[in-house]
Amino acid sequence: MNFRPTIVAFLCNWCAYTGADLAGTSRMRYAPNIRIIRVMCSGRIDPTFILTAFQQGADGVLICGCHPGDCHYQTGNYKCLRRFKLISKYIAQMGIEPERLKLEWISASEGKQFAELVNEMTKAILNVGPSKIKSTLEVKHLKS
Amino acid sequence: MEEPRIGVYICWCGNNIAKMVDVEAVAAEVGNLPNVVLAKTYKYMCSDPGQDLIIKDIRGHHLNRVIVAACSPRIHELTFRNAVEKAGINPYLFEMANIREQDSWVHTDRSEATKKAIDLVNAAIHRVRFHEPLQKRSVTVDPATLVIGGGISGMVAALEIANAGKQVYLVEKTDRLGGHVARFDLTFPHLSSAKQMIHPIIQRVENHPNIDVFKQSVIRDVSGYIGNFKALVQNGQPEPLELKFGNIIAATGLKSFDPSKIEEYGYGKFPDVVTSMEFEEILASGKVLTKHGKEPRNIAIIHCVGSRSKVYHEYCSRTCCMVALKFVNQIRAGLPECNIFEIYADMRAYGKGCEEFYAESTHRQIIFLMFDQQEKLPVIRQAEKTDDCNMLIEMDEKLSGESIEVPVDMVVLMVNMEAHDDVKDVVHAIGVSLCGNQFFIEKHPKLDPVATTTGGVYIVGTCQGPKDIPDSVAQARAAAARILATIAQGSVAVEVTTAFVNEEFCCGCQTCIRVCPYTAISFKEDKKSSEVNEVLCKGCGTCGSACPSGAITSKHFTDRQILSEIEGIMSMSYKEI
Amino acid sequence: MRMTEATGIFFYNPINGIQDPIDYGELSAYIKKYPAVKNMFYYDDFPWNEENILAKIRSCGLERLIIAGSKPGIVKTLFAKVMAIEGKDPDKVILASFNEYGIRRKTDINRAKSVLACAIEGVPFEMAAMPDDLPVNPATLIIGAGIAGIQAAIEIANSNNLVYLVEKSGTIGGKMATFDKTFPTLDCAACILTPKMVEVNQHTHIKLMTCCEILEVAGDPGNFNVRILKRTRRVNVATCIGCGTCTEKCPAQAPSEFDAGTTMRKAIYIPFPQAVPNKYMIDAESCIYIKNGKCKACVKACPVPDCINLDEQDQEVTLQVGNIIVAAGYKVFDAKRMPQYGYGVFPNVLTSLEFERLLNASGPTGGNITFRSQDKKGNWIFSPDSEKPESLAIIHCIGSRDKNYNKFCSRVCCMYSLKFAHLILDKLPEARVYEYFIDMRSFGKGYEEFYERIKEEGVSIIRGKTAKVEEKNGKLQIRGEDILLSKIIENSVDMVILSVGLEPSEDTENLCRILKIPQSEGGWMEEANYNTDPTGTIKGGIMIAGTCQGPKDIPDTVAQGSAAAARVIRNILNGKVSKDIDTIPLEKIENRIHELSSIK
Amino acid sequence: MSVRVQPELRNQLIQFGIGDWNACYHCGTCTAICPLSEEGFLFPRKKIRLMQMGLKDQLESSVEPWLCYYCGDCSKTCPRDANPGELMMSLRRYLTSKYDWTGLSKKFYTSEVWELAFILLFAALVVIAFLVILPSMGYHFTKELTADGGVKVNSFAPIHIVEIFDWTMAGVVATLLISNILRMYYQIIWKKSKTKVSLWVHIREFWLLIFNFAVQPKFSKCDDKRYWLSHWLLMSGYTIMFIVIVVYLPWFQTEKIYPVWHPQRLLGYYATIGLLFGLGVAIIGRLVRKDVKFQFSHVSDWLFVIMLTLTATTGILIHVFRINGMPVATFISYIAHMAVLVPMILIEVPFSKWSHLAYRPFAVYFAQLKKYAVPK
Repeated sequence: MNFRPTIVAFLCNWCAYTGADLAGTSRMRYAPNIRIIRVMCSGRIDPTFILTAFQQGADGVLICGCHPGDCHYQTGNYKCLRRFKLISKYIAQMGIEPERLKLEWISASEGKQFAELVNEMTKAILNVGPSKIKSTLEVKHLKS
Repeated sequence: MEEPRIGVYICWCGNNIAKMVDVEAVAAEVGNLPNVVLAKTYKYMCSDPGQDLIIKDIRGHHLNRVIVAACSPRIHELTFRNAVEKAGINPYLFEMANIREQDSWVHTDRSEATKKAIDLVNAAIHRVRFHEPLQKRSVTVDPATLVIGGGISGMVAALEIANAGKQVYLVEKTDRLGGHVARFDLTFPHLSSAKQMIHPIIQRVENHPNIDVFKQSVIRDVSGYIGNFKALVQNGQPEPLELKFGNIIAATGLKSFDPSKIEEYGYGKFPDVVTSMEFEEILASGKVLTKHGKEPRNIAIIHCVGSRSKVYHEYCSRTCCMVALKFVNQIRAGLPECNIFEIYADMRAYGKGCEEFYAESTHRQIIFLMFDQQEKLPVIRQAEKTDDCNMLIEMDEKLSGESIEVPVDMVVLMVNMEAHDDVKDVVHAIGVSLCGNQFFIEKHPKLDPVATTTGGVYIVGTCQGPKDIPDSVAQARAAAARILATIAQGSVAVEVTTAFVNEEFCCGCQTCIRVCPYTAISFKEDKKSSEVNEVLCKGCGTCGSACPSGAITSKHFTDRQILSEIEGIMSMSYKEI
Repeated sequence: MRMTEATGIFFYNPINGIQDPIDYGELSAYIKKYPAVKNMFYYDDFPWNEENILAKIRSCGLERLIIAGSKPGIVKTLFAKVMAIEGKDPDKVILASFNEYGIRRKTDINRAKSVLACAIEGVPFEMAAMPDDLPVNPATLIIGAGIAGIQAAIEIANSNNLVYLVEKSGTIGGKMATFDKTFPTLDCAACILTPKMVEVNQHTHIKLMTCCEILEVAGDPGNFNVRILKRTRRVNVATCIGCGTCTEKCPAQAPSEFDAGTTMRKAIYIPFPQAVPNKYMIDAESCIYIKNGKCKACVKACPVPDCINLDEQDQEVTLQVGNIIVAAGYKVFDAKRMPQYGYGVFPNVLTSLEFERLLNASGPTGGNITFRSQDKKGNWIFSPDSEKPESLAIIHCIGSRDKNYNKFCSRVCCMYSLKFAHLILDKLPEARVYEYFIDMRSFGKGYEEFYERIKEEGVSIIRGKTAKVEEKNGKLQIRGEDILLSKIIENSVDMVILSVGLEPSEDTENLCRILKIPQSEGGWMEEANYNTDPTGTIKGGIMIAGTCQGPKDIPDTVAQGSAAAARVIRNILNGKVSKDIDTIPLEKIENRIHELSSIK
Repeated sequence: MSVRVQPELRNQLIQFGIGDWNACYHCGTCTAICPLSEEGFLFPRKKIRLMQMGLKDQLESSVEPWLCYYCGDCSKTCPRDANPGELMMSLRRYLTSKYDWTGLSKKFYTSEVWELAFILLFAALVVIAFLVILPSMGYHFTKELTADGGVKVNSFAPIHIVEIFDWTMAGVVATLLISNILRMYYQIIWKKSKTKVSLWVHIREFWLLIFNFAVQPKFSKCDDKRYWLSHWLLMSGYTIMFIVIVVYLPWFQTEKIYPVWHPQRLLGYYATIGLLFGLGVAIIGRLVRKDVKFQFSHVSDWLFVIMLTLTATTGILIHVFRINGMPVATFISYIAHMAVLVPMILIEVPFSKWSHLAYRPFAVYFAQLKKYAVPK
């Protein structure tokens, strides 16, 4: 069977989600592998969310927030960035390839950039192949 | 908690969704999921009959959760929340799946798009199970209004509100009111006097008992929320003044583009190349003379300077064509023998009376020359002594297809309108967003051209995008209408999805207090736990993701809800349809 | 302190263009009483050039110059120049613009006098001419329920005040409801309009009155008595459940107004599925029972007893309101007036409104672009089964920017034409699309960017308007000059879309008569002041909004709808409304001028 | 090399016609509606543009004005007050003045005084010739009639002298016209041109000249065919008259009275009827001013139709008086005829409106040459 990756994306409501909507209203085309979850601010994205997504079998996780300085809640995106740096190290230790987790800034007017980002990431994930986390976890679960 | 009874509605949106997503298949697929009582499709869910369908089903099938898979929640979440509320369900027990902007409109493979729609609806189903009823809250509205910017739109808005007997604070950055309009000599297309128009308005604003004008002032530290803002006005005094107000109108306007960036035009190099704003002043002074003090025998007006260009600004500045036509009428009156060249790309005489003005102006012996503003700009160079003119413009004339040389003594550059350099400061102060062109983004370009995504903050005039005086004035009044209606009502609904603390889990580490950008969280010594001030909290949720013990989370964006959403997305991923 | 500086008054071009000119003799006699006025000069008396004006300034020792007349701004620069030459302040050239203050006819002489008096004394007219106030009835009448009327109604109703929203047709929504997508964001018109329509229907402060026409408006600002003709729907709006059984059984057909005549509807019908109110109505023109006294198929089919009453008669209703907002909208230019483009002769020459329906997913073809075809009864309709065109041409400026038809620019055609081009390529990716334009007027926010995008999509955008459409070998032959390439372009296409301009709606003239508001050039309703009061009128308590004031796009219409509402809400909050500007006695303005000039 | 715009040119051009072509906003309707405008020869818009910008060289090397027959469709459909049809007319006047090397043409077009003065001068010379010079040479007017009862025309207008004068006049006019056509050729084909035309093409396409002169097929392409018909009748009538007078004068100016069906009389009748019909259409049109074509009448237009009408009517009168044996009336009308005809031929043909009879067919020919032009 062809590999159809699933990418879970967390988008902040004010910039990135609006940007993704703009990609839609402008009829940009991008790969259908992305599933978007709306949060009010990228600062809301709890590391647990990312880990849960991988645990549930996501092949990639994308986080998008407002550009630095543009956060609707002033500094949420900076906090997100800090957490991202930390969790990147953590998932590396878990054996998850670094390509699978990505953080990008998308403003409300960057529909095109969003579409390109999704296409790039999908391509990158297709290259690394399916995530093994879920099956590993399942095997472990069976063993225990 | 009662057992969830979920109704799922999938919208065709005419063909917008149905063309790319097999809506019936989605309905069939999710119809059998646990807790889903029914799954239906309809051509336009947002229409009256569509909403009636939901209301009828809620009553008939005792639904207690509703999902609509349609367009972006940014468009219609409120519509459907109101609909379910009418049927007696708490509006927060509703969830929307965005299968249009983020699915049908961006994908080309129907089966993939349909699968994605199923995943998204499934995620919503998972999420909505954990939704909790939230109570709407309203706050009283302070009847005072803050207007930022003392140009014509700011002043008109201020007057409209003040004349209704309500207090207005008008904050102007410079030392005078009137903005750009006060610098104009005449207005188009009726050539009435701009000064005679703006001066009575300035006088009224300055003398109005309900308007406090702060000149040479900036606003800072805006805090609060719709109905109850406060801010400091800084005007050189050591002690800034604190103001309280219920609504904000931003009328900060735009500034002129600096044409010295465009090498071809030699602005700054040739003294007789002037911008449109400078030319306004030249005309008003009555002395249309070159820098050598001579009457120019040839004047050229170049349109689209910095506008409609891939290099400078892509947008059209909307007013320059008509201002240029105004100029040629003025030049013709003052210099009957002068050759006037108007170098344009498209003549945008779209306003009321403007095309007629254009037609009239063509009888004033103007030589219209067309250039391609994207291909090759005209080049201004110094003339030789033998040329009998000051400068020469070389250009490719599009209507004749000839490469020509235009003798000129004075050149007027119709400069683009662009954002102020300090636009970001205003953006941060009042919490609005900027589009790619650095204009403030309205809540919706058609439905709500003056409101913003931040409640109680309105944008009028050119800061929302270039526009002429009548359009700016109409916007100013439109914002005033909205504000007067809120003031008349006396109260307004506020953010419901704030953070809350589960005191049992709170370990008192105070991490949340450190990360909150609104100082909405405080530490209660007696309980040794954090507490959220719900009026200050804007619901960003940063505290929730920082909390090590999971004690604090955002209403409607709880960990449980988002984790279920992830599960929902993943649980169907490998199914084939 | 009264103005004492020696002032000269120059009457500019007093006769030109005015059919019923102001009596300048009377004006001159009037202003003699102002001591500052040293002399008066008339345009016809001597050519106005530098030397002459200079001579007048010197001989009369003038310090201030007032140019009075219908459009005096046009000569202002000359006067400023002369003042500058003389070393005097060019700011002392004052305009007394008659058309700016709505002075056009002989009867406006008093206003002309006061405008002049203000100019002489250096007092702004707006501050001197303050009409008295009258108490205001908080109820508001809004005429026309298109997007402008809807927006105004919601704004006012949200301030907890009663609004009567009166609509001539059977549903609210106006022209916008018939559109498919809106430029430049391409979001669907229905998606953004229908929620507002629903809101209107559900709002407790809005009384919706469809099928109604204004007969008479009497009374004063703040307390108007409005007589309204309520045309019968012959279907009881309160009991109709909108099931549609009647339509199924109805044997009579007529072209659908909502679909711009491109489909047939029954005699008992609902304008469109999302209509508000979502209730049926009967068209007396096509109903067989009303014509012949026999049929009643609908009555027999209707499951609700007494819901349909075919013998119901029109009624007259009277309303008391304090303010009125007119949002009467527009109609499109009748393309048959330009026979050279073959509209009405060749079935596949369409107007933009027809094409809008053709594109619409809820339109006659479900959004498929197909040829017009004849149904069994020989009516030309759009049906989804017809074949699809392979090449289409869009011709701009039909009926606009043309001295033979309408001189004005219709402001929206360029953009909707670009939108058409995009949507055609979206639906028929292989199609060839040509656009013939004169000037591309993509002026609004995001419009220029949209234009650039369409250019990249492969549409042939040709500068140069075509002159005629002819049929040759079953194809539509269009000939035009590609101005930028200096070439004659002859294209044969399958379908031609005429981007027809906007015109004042049929009712505009009548409404202006009833409400006593003047019409501007082109027949649009005239605003109180072009710049500072685009939504007011010279009549107190009467506002205008949207396209009845002049062509405009949706964002500008919505802004105007709200702006008109602002004045109404303000009046209600103040509890008072201004009288008409004409009601101020001249003496009162004079006194006020005196008062204001003494303050200085 | 870029060309300098010359706004002053407008002031020159405006003297040749009525119109404010600056009103044109370049929609292209006029070119699109014109059935004669074709690839490579785009008008009227393109010419309006050259006029607006004052591109003198480009204007003077234009052949297009001669390809326009002024049906008026462009002016009718023009959305502004630009009146493209009248512009083409004015350009023809302008070009005529430019082809003319004597400078008289410009004088006649731009000054009514000059034109009238010359007409009166020539008319006076004619009258003097008949009243003073010819009698002094022994040719006296006689009241005697011929055997048929006709007037003895040759007594006061001796055929051999008139014929010599005819030939001289034709020679002068032809020299002027041919030199002007050469100048026209130089402007259109040669001057500043980057292309050249082979001699063979010149020869091969020459038939077009004759064909166009005789049939005026271009004019017939205009949507309104009535004007082609009336113009063709006028043109053919006039041409017949011209040929007959110049080449066969002895046969035409005779003292014999032929029977009605005789070719001499039939030809004469055809020519006069054709002339009068065409003139009638033009005069009524210019008076009523309903058709765009006739809305703006330049002085030169009026002078031309009036003089041609007078020539035709006096010609008829001569004929009527002569065959009915009315010597005095014949004498007077003969002098009147010549007094109109001579200035008309001498002024209108080389210098004014009538020159189009040569320029138009040549323009078609030159346009055809341009199509086969190859880069130098």
